[in-house]
Amino acid sequence: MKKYVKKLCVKNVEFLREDYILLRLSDPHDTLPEMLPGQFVQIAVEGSPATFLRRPISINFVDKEKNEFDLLIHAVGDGTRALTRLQEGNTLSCIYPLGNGFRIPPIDEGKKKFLLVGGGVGTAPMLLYGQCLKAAGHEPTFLLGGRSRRDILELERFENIGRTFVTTEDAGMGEKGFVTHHSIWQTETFDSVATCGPKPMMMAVGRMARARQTECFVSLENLMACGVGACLCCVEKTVKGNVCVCTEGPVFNINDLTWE
Amino acid sequence: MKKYVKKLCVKNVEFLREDYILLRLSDPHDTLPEMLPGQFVQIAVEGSPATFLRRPISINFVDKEKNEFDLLIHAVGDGTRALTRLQEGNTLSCIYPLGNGFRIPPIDEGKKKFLLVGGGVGTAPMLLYGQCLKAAGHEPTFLLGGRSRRDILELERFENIGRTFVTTEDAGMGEKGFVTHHSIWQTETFDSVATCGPKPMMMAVGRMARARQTECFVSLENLMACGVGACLCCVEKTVKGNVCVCTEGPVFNINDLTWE
Amino acid sequence: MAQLAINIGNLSLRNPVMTASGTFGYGLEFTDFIDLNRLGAYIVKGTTLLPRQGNDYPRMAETASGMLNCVGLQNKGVDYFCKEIYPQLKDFKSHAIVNVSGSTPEDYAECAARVAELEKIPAIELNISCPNVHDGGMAFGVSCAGAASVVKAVRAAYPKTLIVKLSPNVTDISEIARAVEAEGADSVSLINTLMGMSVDIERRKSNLSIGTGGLSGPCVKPIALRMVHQVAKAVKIPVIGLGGIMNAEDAIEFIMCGATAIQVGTANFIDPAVTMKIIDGMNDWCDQHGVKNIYEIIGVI
Amino acid sequence: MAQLAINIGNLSLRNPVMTASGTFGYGLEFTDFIDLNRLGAYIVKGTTLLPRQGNDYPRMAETASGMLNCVGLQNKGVDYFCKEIYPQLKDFKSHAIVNVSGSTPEDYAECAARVAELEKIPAIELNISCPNVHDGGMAFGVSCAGAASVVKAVRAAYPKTLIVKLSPNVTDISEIARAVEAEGADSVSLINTLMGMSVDIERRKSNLSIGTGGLSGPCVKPIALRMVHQVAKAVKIPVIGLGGIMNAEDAIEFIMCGATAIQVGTANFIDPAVTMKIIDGMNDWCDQHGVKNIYEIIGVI
Ligand SMILES: Cc1cc2nc3c(=O)[nH]c(=O)nc-3n(C[C@H](O)[C@H](O)[C@H](O)COP(=O)(O)OP(=O)(O)OC[C@H]3O[C@@H](n4cnc5c(N)ncnc54)[C@H](O)[C@@H]3O)c2cc1C
Ligand SMILES: Cc1cc2nc3c(=O)[nH]c(=O)nc-3n(C[C@H](O)[C@H](O)[C@H](O)COP(=O)(O)OP(=O)(O)OC[C@H]3O[C@@H](n4cnc5c(N)ncnc54)[C@H](O)[C@@H]3O)c2cc1C
Ligand SMILES: Cc1cc2nc3c(=O)[nH]c(=O)nc-3n(C[C@H](O)[C@H](O)[C@H](O)COP(=O)(O)O)c2cc1C
Ligand SMILES: Cc1cc2nc3c(=O)[nH]c(=O)nc-3n(C[C@H](O)[C@H](O)[C@H](O)COP(=O)(O)O)c2cc1C
Ligand code: FES
Ligand code: FES
Repeated sequence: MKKYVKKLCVKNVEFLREDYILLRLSDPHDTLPEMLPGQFVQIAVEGSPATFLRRPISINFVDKEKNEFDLLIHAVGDGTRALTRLQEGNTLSCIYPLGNGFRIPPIDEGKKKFLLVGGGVGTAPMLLYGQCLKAAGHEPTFLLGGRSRRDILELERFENIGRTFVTTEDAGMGEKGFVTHHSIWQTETFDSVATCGPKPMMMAVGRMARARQTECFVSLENLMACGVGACLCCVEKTVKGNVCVCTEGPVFNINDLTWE
Repeated sequence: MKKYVKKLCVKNVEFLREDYILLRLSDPHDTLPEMLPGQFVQIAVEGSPATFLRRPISINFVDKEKNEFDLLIHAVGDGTRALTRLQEGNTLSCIYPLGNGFRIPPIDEGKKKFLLVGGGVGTAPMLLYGQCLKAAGHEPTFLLGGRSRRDILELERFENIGRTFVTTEDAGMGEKGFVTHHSIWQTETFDSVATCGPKPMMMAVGRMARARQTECFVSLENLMACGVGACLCCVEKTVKGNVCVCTEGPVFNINDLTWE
Repeated sequence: MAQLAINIGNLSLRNPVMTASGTFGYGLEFTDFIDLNRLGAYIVKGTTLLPRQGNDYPRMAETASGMLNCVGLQNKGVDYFCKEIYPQLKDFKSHAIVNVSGSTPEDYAECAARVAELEKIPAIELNISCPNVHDGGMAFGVSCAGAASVVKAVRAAYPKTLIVKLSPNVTDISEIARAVEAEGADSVSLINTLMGMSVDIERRKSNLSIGTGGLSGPCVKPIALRMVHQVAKAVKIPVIGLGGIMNAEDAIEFIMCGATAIQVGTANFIDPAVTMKIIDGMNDWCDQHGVKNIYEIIGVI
Repeated sequence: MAQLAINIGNLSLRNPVMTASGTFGYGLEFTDFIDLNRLGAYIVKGTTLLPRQGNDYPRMAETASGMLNCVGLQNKGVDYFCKEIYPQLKDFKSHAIVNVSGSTPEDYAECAARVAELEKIPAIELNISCPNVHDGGMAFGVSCAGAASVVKAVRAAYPKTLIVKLSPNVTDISEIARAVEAEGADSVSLINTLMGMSVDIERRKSNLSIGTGGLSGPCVKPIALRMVHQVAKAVKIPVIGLGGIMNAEDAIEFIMCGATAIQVGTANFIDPAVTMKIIDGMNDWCDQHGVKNIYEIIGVI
């Protein structure tokens, strides 16, 4: 897929929480390229002296009709904090779409049931994945985990796409515990599991899937410099040796990783 | 004089031209310290990755009643440009007041006539100097130079304090030519001359004053790192050897300098 | 249009702008963003005789105005390059230059010999300055004898243009430059990365898997400029300058300090189209300043 | 309240925070902003036997996340220091340490001997690493023999705590550290500035009067951390770390890399009260991380 480096236009900055924004971007001149779930954008952060490199952010939602797309950004450091200070009308230099997406099987192979498991800001690519699976005729089910109710973001958008289950560690919403404790694992089976979030969570989800002999794809968030396969900084150890997450991922079949 | 490092509050940002702002600052908590004409502020510039050190800016005008003061800033590079993006209510870390001021002789030594010559942003300290001279009972006269009419800034404020003459190279305002070409040099005599602006202008003014056997003070703008006499970067060669402009200046008697 | 063409050894470049090894992949990664044909030359990633897995993740840490990396020469080996990559590169109009690394002088020479057979690769850059591998790499580049031994071996095996990339992690870089010049290098390029470190105080560990890494980006530009200036005064062969170049003005600083050509490294990560802007910007700058031929300003300082 | 007190030779410091020579004047310049008594120690500006005018203006250039300076040891000589400055310093509770420079080993020794007579100056820092003077300075600091010769001469003349400040402009800094340790240095401090350059392309000249200058600030921190880590592993005497420290976290990085104490340099220009924030911040960090005594984290990496 062709990659672009473009100045995109900030259409909206919505604070979902004091440290989470939904950033809506648009290309004022061209039709947005096709973007696959799991793909990401490398953003140049301005006005943050501590931020030298671009910041990778997953594509969260695409609105083809309006020619807009969303990024869900968690302000965890200087770079992402600077992004929360963006305002409508600002421009933002973006390299995109980067990486490989989650696989969307052709519907003529049969309608499939997907469990999409997200934790924290790792829910971001799951929304678009669900959106695309549904559009292709499949059945996405979401399982979102957080410490408490306030960690569950964009709930309505998930519910608009598919059944959505929640776990919180303090039982403030949905079932109590981690995503892997949710009863859905016992009551239903899925054709495919996908997950993105903190590594321990992804590993636990991977084990659950493996125990059920279900395929499992994870989206990794390794530190990146270039995002385009040039620097070899973002590598993950796989059964085929060190491979670049930015070009051969960020989505991997968990069986290809060397996570024991 | 005691120096402070303080977060001051931006009260107003007025664009005098697309690349000149008048920045009004105030201390929200304390009474402003006494500030002498010629003294300056070291400003920490935020949000400009190219700007590492503070930027020295002369004190332009003081309004004791309102507990506010002004800086006249010419946006010439990344640091000063970032300052033009400040907005009312922002805070700005300032070290001030720094340096020695222009001398204001006690009025009981007799009322004196001063010619204050400013070029470009070098007019900034002249306004406060005139303000203080007038308050002390002396008679300041201003001579402002620029390439064209649009280089003459804050004219009304100068006129409120004393007689104000202008030269422009294109004759768009006042007399045509450089400040040293103005007829006032032929028609009047002064007890003291002070000048701030581009070095060639200050040197020319110094020669005019010397030819008239009038004392002449200049305010230098050497590159500074610390502003407080610690780094020894801002030195000027004087008859006493290298001295720090930030502590022993920025105001110097031109006779003490080694300008040929 | 100023005349920007320059020569490095027998090599004629349409302009002085090259890309730095390890920051530009095989060039192919950038064809969506730029026209490779417009580059003076592009230097592909560090290549060794045998494949290497490189160091473990994490390999990167951001620093003030720069970054550290400890990639450690991950590559699939020279044969893979010759078979799989070269055919994709050979029809571009810009010169592809291979950055050659090794563990022993023989290693280097053997790798260089294989690259010599590739008709459309007119030059190699010998990396005797990689701080991220234990064997070879910087070990050779920090002494005159070490540097000379590698260059001597390679010179015997490699008849085309030989560029030697110098390490800044030395007391006197001009001494090393003279040593490699004496062994027949056609050009020197500098600087490779400065060895640095970055600490995660929460985890009480280095941010890099092998502890240290190589520093690059604008933070090193003052050091790179100084070294280019020193070396340009010390040798007669052309000097290629790099280290922190982000724009055309930076490039011209290096040229004025004595660089005949420049390389753009880390800046490619910030803006994958930066090389085109630098070429255009250098041309504009020359036009605006009455510089008709870039040679007028090489080494004016 | 964590225990932050540390020892350097016979010297006990209430905390590991010192100020770096040449960036803090005589300390007196900062009394409007901070309480000098709270510092671990403060190192006053480079002092030589005879007065020096330093280099011509311009002496400074801003760089990416740092600055270059070529002040060149401007000072009024050691006798002026003893007569005019010392009386103003001697009643502060923090240790004042004099940074001593010279052109010959004898020079250094004579200057040190005069400072030795000042009762309230418990230590000197020997600057064998100034990149901005032609005679002496860095010339000594870049070879083991040169460094040893100065330390040997001074050690004979100076009985109190002797800190030797090392140059980063070398191939192997740990080798130099071992050489000065062998001659009886009580501690080493590192890094001094890295030699760099900055160009004004409009004027086609260096931005610095003598062409080159010393690079300092956050841009050099990765290099400084790496060198502190190397040296701390190579010597038994305590290491004082500096280079780009802007806040308490930076200071703790150096401590974890093996520094027993740290110095704050260029940061004083950005925030003249920064040292107080660093002391408070280190204390808070230790408290929050269950570190009861700073020695628990010295060199944990
Ligand atoms: C492919 C990919 C997709 C991503 N998608 C999103 C997204 O949709 N929304 C979002 O908010 N974030 C996402 N991230 C993470 C995001 O890139 C980082 O949070 C961001 O770079 C941090 O920058 P900063 O300057 O704010 O923080 P920094 O100051 O750089 O770092 C703050 C803290 O976060 C840690 N950190 C920084 N980057 C990463 C990382 N990549 N992985 C783990 N820890 C890190 C640092 O070690 C540090 O402790 C994604 C990362 C990748 C690689
Ligand atoms: C005591 C003193 C008082 C000053 N008063 C004022 C004032 O009242 N208003 C005002 O607008 N400016 C004043 N200046 C100048 C102001 O400090 C500089 O314009 C500013 O630092 C430039 O910063 P920058 O980041 O915008 O530009 P940079 O990107 O740092 O520089 C842009 C260009 O300006 C040149 N430059 C930068 N600083 C200076 C300097 N000090 N002298 C000469 N050339 C310089 C640079 O060489 C470069 O060519 C004063 C300077 C001093 C020392
Ligand atoms: C991620 C990365 C990988 C690198 N790999 C190599 C390499 O394989 N061979 C080499 O000679 N230099 C390598 N370098 C060094 C660069 O080519 C260049 O010398 C250095 O980064 C300084 O230039 P810059 O500041 O413009 O990046 C690498 C640099 C980076 C940042
Ligand atoms: C303006 C300036 C002057 C300096 N003068 C001296 C000096 O006289 N003696 C010395 O040993 N180091 C001198 N240094 C070096 C500093 O003490 C310190 O080693 C260096 O700046 C690195 O630390 P930093 O990055 O915290 O500034 C000077 C540094 C600067 C910036
Ligand atoms: S981030 Fe550069 S190769 Fe992946
Ligand atoms: S600016 Fe530091 S001494 Fe004047």
